[in-house]
Amino acid sequence: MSLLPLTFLLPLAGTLVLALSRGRLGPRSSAVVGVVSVGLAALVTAWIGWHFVDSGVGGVDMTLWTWLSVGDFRPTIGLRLDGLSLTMIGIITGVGFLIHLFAAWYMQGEAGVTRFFAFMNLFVFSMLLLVLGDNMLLLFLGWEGVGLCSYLLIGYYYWTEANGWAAFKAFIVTRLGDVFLAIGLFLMFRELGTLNIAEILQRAPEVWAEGAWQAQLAALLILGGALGKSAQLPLHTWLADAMAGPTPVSALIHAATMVTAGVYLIARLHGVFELAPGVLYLVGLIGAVTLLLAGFAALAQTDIKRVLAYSTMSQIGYMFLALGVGAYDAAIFHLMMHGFFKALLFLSAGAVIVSCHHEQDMRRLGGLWRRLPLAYAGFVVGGAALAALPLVTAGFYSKDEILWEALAAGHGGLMLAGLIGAFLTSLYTLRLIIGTFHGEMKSDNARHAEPGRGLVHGLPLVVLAVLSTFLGAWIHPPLEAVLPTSPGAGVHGAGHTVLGIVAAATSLVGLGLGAWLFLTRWRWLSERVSTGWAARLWWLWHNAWGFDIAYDRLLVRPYRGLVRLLESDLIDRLLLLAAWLAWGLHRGLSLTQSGKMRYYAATMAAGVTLVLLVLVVSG
Amino acid sequence: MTLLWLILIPFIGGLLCWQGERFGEQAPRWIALGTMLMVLAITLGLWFYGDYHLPSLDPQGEAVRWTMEWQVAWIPRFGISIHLALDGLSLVLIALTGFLGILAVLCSWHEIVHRVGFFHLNLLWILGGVVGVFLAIDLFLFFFFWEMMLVPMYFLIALWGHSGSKGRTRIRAATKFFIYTQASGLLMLVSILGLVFANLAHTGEYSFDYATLMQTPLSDGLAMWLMLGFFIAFAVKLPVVPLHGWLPDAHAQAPTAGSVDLAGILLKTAAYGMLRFALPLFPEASQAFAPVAMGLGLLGIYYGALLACGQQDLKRLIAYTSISHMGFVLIGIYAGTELALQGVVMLMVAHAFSAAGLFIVSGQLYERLHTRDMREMGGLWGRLGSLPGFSLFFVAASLGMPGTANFLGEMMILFGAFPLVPWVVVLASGGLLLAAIYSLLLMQRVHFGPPQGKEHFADLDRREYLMMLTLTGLVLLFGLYPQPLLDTTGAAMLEVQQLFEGVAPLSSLAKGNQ
Amino acid sequence: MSGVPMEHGLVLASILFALGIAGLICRRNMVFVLMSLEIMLNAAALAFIVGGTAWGQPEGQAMFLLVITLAAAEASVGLALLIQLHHRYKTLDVDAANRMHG
Amino acid sequence: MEIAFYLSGLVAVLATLGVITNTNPVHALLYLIVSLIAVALVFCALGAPFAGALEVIVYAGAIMVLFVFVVMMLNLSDTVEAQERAWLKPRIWLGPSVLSGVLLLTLIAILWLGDGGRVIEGETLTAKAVGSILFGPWLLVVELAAMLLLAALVTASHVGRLSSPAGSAGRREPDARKEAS
Repeated sequence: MSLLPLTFLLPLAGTLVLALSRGRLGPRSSAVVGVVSVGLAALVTAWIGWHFVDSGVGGVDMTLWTWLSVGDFRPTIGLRLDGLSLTMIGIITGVGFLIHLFAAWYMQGEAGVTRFFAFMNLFVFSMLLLVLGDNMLLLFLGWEGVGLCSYLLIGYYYWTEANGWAAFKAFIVTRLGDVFLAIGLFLMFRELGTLNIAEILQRAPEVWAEGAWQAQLAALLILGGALGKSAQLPLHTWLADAMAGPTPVSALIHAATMVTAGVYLIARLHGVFELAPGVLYLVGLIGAVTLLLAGFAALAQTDIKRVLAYSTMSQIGYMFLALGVGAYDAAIFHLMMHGFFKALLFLSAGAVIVSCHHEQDMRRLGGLWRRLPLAYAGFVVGGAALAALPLVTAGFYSKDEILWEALAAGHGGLMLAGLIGAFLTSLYTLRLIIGTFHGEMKSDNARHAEPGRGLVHGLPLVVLAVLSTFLGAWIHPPLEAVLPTSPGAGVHGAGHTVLGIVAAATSLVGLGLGAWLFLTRWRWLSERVSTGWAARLWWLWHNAWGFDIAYDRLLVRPYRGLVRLLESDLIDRLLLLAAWLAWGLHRGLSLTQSGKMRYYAATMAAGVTLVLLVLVVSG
Repeated sequence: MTLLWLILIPFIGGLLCWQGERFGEQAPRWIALGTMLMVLAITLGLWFYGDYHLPSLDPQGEAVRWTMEWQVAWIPRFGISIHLALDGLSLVLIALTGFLGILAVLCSWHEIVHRVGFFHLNLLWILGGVVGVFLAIDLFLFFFFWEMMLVPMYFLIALWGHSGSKGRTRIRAATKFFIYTQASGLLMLVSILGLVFANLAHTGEYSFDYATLMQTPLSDGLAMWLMLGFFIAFAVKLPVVPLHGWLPDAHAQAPTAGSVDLAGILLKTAAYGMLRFALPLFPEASQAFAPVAMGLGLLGIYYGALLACGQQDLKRLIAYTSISHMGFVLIGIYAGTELALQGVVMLMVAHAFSAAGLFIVSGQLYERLHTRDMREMGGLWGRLGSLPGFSLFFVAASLGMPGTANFLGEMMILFGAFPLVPWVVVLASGGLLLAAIYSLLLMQRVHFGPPQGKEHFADLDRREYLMMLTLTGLVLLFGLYPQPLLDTTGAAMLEVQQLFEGVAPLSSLAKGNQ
Repeated sequence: MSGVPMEHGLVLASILFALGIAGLICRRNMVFVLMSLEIMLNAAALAFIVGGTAWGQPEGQAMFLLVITLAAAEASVGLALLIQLHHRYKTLDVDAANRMHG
Repeated sequence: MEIAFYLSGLVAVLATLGVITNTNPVHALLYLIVSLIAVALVFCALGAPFAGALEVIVYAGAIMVLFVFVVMMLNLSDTVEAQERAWLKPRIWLGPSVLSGVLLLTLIAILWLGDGGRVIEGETLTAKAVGSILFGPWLLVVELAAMLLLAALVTASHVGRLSSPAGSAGRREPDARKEAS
């Protein structure tokens, strides 16, 4: 266990080596440093996981040093390893390593490979701290750290201004959530007197009654943080723009790990949410609404990465839904499966994008399945998992569990939303695959696609593809000791079977309908959506229900107006009035110093007269 | 005696620099560097050997407040003496002065080419004055040093500054700076005299001594007026929003070394003054004034942040961020809990590093691009070697990225103030978001976007790289292991807190020690 | 009749003084300005004499001596200035030498 | 004697009026001499013949001759007279007249309000009496007067030099002013 700090120190070391190299490392050696550091971290994690599961203890605490100590305020730099954090670090280092490996292929020939891997390693470091931290402040450190890395990596292609703004937007929107989280921390520290997570979970029920307003407020504020990070309504707008970054970044940060941090946070602080049932239900509701809205939005995208981005939002919506019904382990399980298959999808998309000379618009791809068989296979396997193809894919098991838990917890409405979402998922998945790989090749970039070669390119795709099938679903995260048992656990009635069949049917119907529509009616569809009310609906979906436009009108523009209004420092201007007054007096008085002797004499005479007059009148 | 030397060394060094110019251009630089190294070394020695933990008790049962003290009569008929004293707070700030002094000398190594000797004379005299401010506990002496800093700063801006855009000449900026601070200093003088006369009326003796004046009984109204005199003087220097007008101009027009000193140290003298004088001398009045002060702090946070977003001049942007950060400091000071006060110290140190870092970055950008206008920048990420990395780091520090000392400072202030004034803290937290906006706007405008040229600029040379690396290291060090710093200032802050809460300080300290 | 009331003498002095001051103010020609000054000094001297004789004291005349000295000095310096003015600016306008911009 | 006072007083006032209203410098000077002599008569009438004599000798004699010399030296022509006439418009002299009128009224009012009643008998204060106090208690005044005269002598001789080194610079001044205006 004492090797635990190595998991995050190795990526940190990688970052430092890359950052301090000052350009002396070539692209190849940079990639080697970046990949190897995360690879070693993955090995260490595997070793730790083996021992942890083997030892059977519930959790290990490890305090490195006291961060600071003032009065009662003593957060530590301390780690906690338990089933939940082990699952998370497994995903982070494991999937992270595969993505790093793939990135070594993807980033060939790009400018600034050193920078890329430095940020990626820094991200892995921060993410590991986020999940390993035993107190909220350390968690917050990782939380902000991943946000910063996300910012930097989205803006990796800095020379396009829009990418910079996309990164900016991502950081600011998540930061808004973080502010709520920070206020939540203040509240919890005031009420509970500690920031240690274990102590919070222990003291919260002692201090707060169920439904106490402090508990509700704390949960709500934490939820605010989680919404921002996990791109849920209403703080979801940044994720689609975040696709401006290199594709491995989207795979690692905006699909597999960082965006699921919100899910992790809520699962971690489940004790607080248990005390605030209203907020917990709100979590589920937000998840359900997000998964539906994002599902519709995904239907109308043309950029393959944007489709995947909305699908990520939608899938995280499932996780929130699971959290909301109290099925924390189902949420984490889906988080893991989603990590596998979404990473696979993104990496396959990356393979397509690089092969097609950075073309990522579906309208200019098509017919690639022959040229890019590996990417096609990745898409098919990942897509099947995403659409929850029954029995053979990992996604089926995790999604099925979520739906069953929702039903078991008595939230039929949420379950229904999940079912509709599953249908939508099947539709947009097929649209994505068919639009990209079938039909005719619609541009030169597609016609001259060059398939990727080599182990570095192939291995991550293959491994992730394997993990996305039912083989992945065999991995059983050791969450029992950490998370409360979910409502549907242990109940295997007929209802479960029926629901499973219904879910499978939904998915199959969706796939069938999709196959029919997109294989045979593609042209009809695209004509249909370019006129009339369908066009308007399409526009709405394409712009993800207009949230961006609304925020721009309601928040960004007034802010800019305010800034422009104050630009010249109005308050300072006000104080300058004193200076102007002095200046005016100066002008006035200097007029009297005219150098004209007669005026001086006249003024003197007048003054004397005045004095004498006063004497006369008063005397 | 050591304390006296701490003050004298910069002054003497300054004179040597001035005369040393005869021996070539490099001589003043090396002399100045040596001088500041000496100050820093002495301070670190004091830190290492001194005991700053808790005021120890002497046999009479009276608390010894200071770790070191030195006193000699100056003008005995008015009870004025040269009374210097050192405790944890002043020690930390003097160490900071020494360190930033070294940075200031280093970062003007190539920037200043004419009248090098006189430049370093001014620079060192500012630093000497600042050290004096941090050490003096005779109010007259404090005022003396307080005014003393201004004159060399005026020359620094007026003679070596950059003339900005339309109507923003360096002379104007220098004059504005001087008038603002001078006028507010006079208010403080009036307050000091008022306090002295109140004490005279009570005891029949003139005294400018800190400990004596603290015992002066004051009526509520008088205490409020005197406190306001002190507060306004410090508020101008901090700066608090309606009185901040000098800062953007002075920062933007000053040479890099001047900006580093201004942001790094001179602003801290104000916070120090509040902690050392305004609060302990008038605890009740300060307590009553706290809501207003916190309101001003909030105003500062938002106003500074909003204005920072609207600037085109890189250094003006950074200057406005300072205003925003100092809003947090003000809230922390007037929240008055131990955690918040320690957070204030932390944020002061952190802001000194991060603002200095940002100003040095902008100075280095200016050396390469010869402009500070962000409209002429953009896309610099790939053209400047490792400079963008460092600017990224300091931008992150300035937006309060966890792991940097700034984060701890802000968080400690907010955590400390939340139990007392939750709404203020909630509103102040909004400042965290705005901090992100202006910080990233800086990144966006300077380093992102399409490059405006192909050629690569010179990478950082060894001197610059070392400076930046040291600053980075310190920000991270205090962000991850701030305990030595907090232990040093702990006793001083505890005392302020107890005074502020209206508890008789000596008895409670005695109790705390048993 | 037995003598002049002192006030009458002083009124005469006042009238002369007022005339002098009026001339001083309204004339621009430096010759006239100087003459007006002489008138004013003379008026003041007259007041001294009136006072002295009214009280039967010779001090008035002693002061008159001082005043007349002053007048002589003033006239000599003033005329020298006048010559310089005329020499440099070819005019006797006292405002010609004004370099203030008020 | 009273008649002498009032008559010569009237003459003095009228002559002075002539001085300040005249446009010809030479005529004005002559008026001024008349005024001074009238004042000298007043002195005599009041019983200060020594002062009257001094007035005639020093003032009307020496100082006025100085003026006459200067005016003649400058050779002020008719253009000066025309210019004077142009400068003497009602707009210009009205204000000063009102001002000095008010001043005069005020002075008279003060005189009226004071405790009057003292009458000048016309008893002669001889030069001997004046001389004895001048070289008695008022010796300092004499010394001061002497020094003043010396200083005036030096100043006048210095200022009056025409070949001043700044002469050339001075000549450019009017042009510069013109350009500036």
